[in-house]
Amino acid sequence: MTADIESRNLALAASLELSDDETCFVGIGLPSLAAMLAKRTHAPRAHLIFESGAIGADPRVPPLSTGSPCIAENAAMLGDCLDVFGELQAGRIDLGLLSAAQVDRFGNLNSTVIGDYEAPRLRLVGSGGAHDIASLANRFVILMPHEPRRLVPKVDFVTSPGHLLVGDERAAAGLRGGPSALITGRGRFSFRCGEMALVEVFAPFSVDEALEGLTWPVPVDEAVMRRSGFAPAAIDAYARLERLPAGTG
Amino acid sequence: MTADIESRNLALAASLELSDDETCFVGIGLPSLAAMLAKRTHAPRAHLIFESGAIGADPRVPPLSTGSPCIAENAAMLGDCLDVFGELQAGRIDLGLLSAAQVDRFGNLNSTVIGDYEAPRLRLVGSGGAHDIASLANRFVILMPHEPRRLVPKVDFVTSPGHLLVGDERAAAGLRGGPSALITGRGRFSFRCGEMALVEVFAPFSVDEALEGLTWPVPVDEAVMRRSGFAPAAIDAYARLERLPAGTG
Amino acid sequence: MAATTLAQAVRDHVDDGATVFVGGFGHCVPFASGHEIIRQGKRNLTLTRTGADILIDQLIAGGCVARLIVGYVGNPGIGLAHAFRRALEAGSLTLEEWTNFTLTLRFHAGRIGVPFLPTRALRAGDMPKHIADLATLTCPYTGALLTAVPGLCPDVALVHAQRADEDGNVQLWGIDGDTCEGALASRRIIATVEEIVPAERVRRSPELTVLPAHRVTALCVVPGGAHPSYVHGYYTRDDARFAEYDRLSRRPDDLDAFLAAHVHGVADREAYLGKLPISDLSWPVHHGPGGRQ
Amino acid sequence: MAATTLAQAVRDHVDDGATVFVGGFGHCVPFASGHEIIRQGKRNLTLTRTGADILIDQLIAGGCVARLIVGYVGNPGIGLAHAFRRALEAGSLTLEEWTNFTLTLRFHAGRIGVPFLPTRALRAGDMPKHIADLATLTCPYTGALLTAVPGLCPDVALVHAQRADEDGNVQLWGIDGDTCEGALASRRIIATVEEIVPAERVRRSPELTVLPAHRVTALCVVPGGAHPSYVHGYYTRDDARFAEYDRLSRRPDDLDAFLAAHVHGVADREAYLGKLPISDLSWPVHHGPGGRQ
Repeated sequence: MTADIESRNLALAASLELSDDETCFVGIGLPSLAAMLAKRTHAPRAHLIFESGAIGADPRVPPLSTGSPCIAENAAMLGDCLDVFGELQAGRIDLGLLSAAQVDRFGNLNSTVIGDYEAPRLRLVGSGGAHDIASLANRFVILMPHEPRRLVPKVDFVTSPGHLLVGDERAAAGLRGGPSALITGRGRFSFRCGEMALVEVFAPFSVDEALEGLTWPVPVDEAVMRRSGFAPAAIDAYARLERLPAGTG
Repeated sequence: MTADIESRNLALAASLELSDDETCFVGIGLPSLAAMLAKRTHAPRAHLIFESGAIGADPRVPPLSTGSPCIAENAAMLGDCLDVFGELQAGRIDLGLLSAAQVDRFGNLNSTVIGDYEAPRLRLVGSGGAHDIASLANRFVILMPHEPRRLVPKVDFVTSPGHLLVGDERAAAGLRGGPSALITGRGRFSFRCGEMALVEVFAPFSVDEALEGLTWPVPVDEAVMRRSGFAPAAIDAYARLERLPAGTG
Repeated sequence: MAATTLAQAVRDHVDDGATVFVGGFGHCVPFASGHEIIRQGKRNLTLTRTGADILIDQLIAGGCVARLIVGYVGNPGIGLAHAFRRALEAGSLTLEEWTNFTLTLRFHAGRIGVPFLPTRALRAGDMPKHIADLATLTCPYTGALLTAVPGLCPDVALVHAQRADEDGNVQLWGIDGDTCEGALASRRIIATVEEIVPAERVRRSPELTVLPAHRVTALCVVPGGAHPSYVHGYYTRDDARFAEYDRLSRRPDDLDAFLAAHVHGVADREAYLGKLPISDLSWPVHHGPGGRQ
Repeated sequence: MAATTLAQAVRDHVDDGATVFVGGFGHCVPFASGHEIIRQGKRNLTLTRTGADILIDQLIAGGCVARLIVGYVGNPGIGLAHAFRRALEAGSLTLEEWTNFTLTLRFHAGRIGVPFLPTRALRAGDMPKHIADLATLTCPYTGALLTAVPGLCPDVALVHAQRADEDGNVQLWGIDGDTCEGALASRRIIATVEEIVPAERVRRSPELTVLPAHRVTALCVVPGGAHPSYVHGYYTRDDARFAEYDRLSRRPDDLDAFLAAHVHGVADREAYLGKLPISDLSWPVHHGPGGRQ
């Protein structure tokens, strides 16, 4: 039950990060769900872009892969990887939505390896397009369930650069944007001087619950907002989407 | 009458430069006519490629532009400039067919300017794709009517590099191929140490006629060949093509 | 994105002094947009495209152009571009001259967001000498000496295409040339189309979409907007007009008379088409379905 | 070019030790070609593509692979690639790891014939540190610091597509991903297709052609050749097989049994399809025309 509420909070809160008419580079899983929710509620004219080359996508069901039939069938344009990553590199993607196995306090993402790169404890899938989105989107938002072992002071491997370390390391590397928010099922974090800080909690969770299990002192905004809920239409849209089986539909 | 014979000789002889199954980057005018003749005679499986992005083209009538309807309508593939120039740069074009306003003894082509570049006596159309084809095709063949004022010791402007000057200047610039032959309505010239030399004359023309009006001592092959004519089927194909109005058809 | 009139789009998005990419590689040349620019008296434009044909010549004759960045200027298959030639010989036009490939690469760099791209072209002959500050570099992996061409992002692109949906997803098929590369390198795009079709139709054939809605700044329905060039599947090339232009553009007076009659003397494309001889009105002629079936 | 059997094409064009580009970005994954490679016991291959899914995992389990050049290896939307993970944890597989964009650029460089391309990616984080000899360079025009990615030209590409004509012009629509870029960068291409259609039909829709005949080394008609992935317009994705693979590939014994039954235990794709449960034989289902009409 708590897990259900957290999943819903996460999807609905993340969907609000995408504004209407924006271009959004979307990953699979939580990012797809959030982007599809946004299209179905407050951002019907958002342009969803998948790394497989689909532009103006509007999948009927949550896709299992960026190359899935549901992404192709309703897209406004089918280009290729170079087309969409080219848009990204040219600075024409407003928002990237990303998830990962691990995120750290600076918004760096790890989807490569748990343990040492050369002697992995658990080898993961690797970057895919995540490194590129994190480096080149005008901003990106991190979607992460509230699982403390995945929210760490320092990731084992920086696959996708967040704010790197506090300071201007990101700008020095010529990178744009960086993470603008991290959303969990319990709250929203923004980044101040590159470090995540709690700025909003989602009912029924308290500030303490939003930080539960995190192993470093996470700053909390003085005026932390308390969101009592989400728009009924958005909740309905979530319920409809959530009932659908992910996949080809 | 002599002009008609020269035109026919030029088209038929140039068509023989293209072998079956080869890839050929084709310019407008004489090059198109020669390539279309080759497809209709000894090289039906040659792959004609135009800079507009048409691949495996098989125009019904001589095109006025590389973007003409007759080039699009019967093509096997319509890509874009980058696709076809990419093939060229990657070394996958066997033969380029080129014409120009002026050619010199080293096979350098001028389609830019008569007179000085900064103070033109006559400003011409410019390179288009000619420079690229001359630089990057595995070999190219020059088609040029026997007009002595256009066959000169040194062109006013090297738009499209031939053998540049005698020596290895071309290889030093990292260029492939270079001109393998120059065809006029009277004869065929090959290049020895980068300099054109007469190797074949076409009936009814003599060696002297093939060199008539040229203002430098053009080497003549000891065993210069004398072509008495062309295959009757090729002559028929030329007659059929030549009757068609160039254009959209 | 709401469709607008071409007059409004040109007023809003083509500023004096702008760098304008002119789409159309023989096919889908945006004559209606170009004529609207002449009519509105835009000045000091830099025009760019690889192979420039008589629309560019008309814009020069119309007094709109200060500078060209091109690979070719002519009347394809017919001869020279006379207004271009005169302007250049008179010194009233600045020319920055590339090859069709290397200029395509400049657009490609702009489109994919890098400040330069390497190439094996422009390594020899007289062309590299006449491009100011052309850089060479050494491949860090192979040691090969290459030419670096700088990215080019025009301020605005003019594109004509078959159709779009109301959201602004533009579909073009047939010859592309450098049209999409140049348009997608540009900051804004003015797209004119033969017709608007329902979004479902676009989404049934997404492989024909070449300009996605988020890149299209203004969408205008202008049937016949590419005449005397052609629109694959809609109407064919009016070759006779290109031949006629070769004759009339040889004398500045005749060319001025042509512009007075067919550009300044008409309010818009509909009026332009109304003045053509009946024999030229061979459109619309749909060439049949093609496609995947 | 004469069509051949897939067995013959793999025998002739996939050498032990070769670098093999595996096409199919979720869509049109060349499972039939990959299984034929396993069946023929090819060894020491380097496999490359951006997002690698369970076909790559099966080739690793089949003992064919010494090295990967990839951007991602997993079972999309489901989880990890278990044979890959085990091989890597055991140190029996060499991994050269890029991002999906930068690996696409490596293919792009190969396709357009330059030894490197510049990019703004791979500038920060831990990935650049683990790519041996990755070069950086300074833009000669802007002074921007960029990463240079080296061109990659695989020895042979495996591509599955909807259709081709007998000349070998291959048409593919739907999701492309890096398929065409990787194939066109490769020295040879083995294309499997659902069907051969007359040349006139290809030439009526030339904008659907992605591999021109002069680039296709071997053409094989293999209906169902992409199962359990899908072919847009022909049959849909068999999601259940991907979920099942996640379970069976967790234990090496189960995975060996799967390969014994569905790869080594069948002569060809027809036999493979014959062993599937009836419910999976939802192909061919043509999705209707689409196209320009």
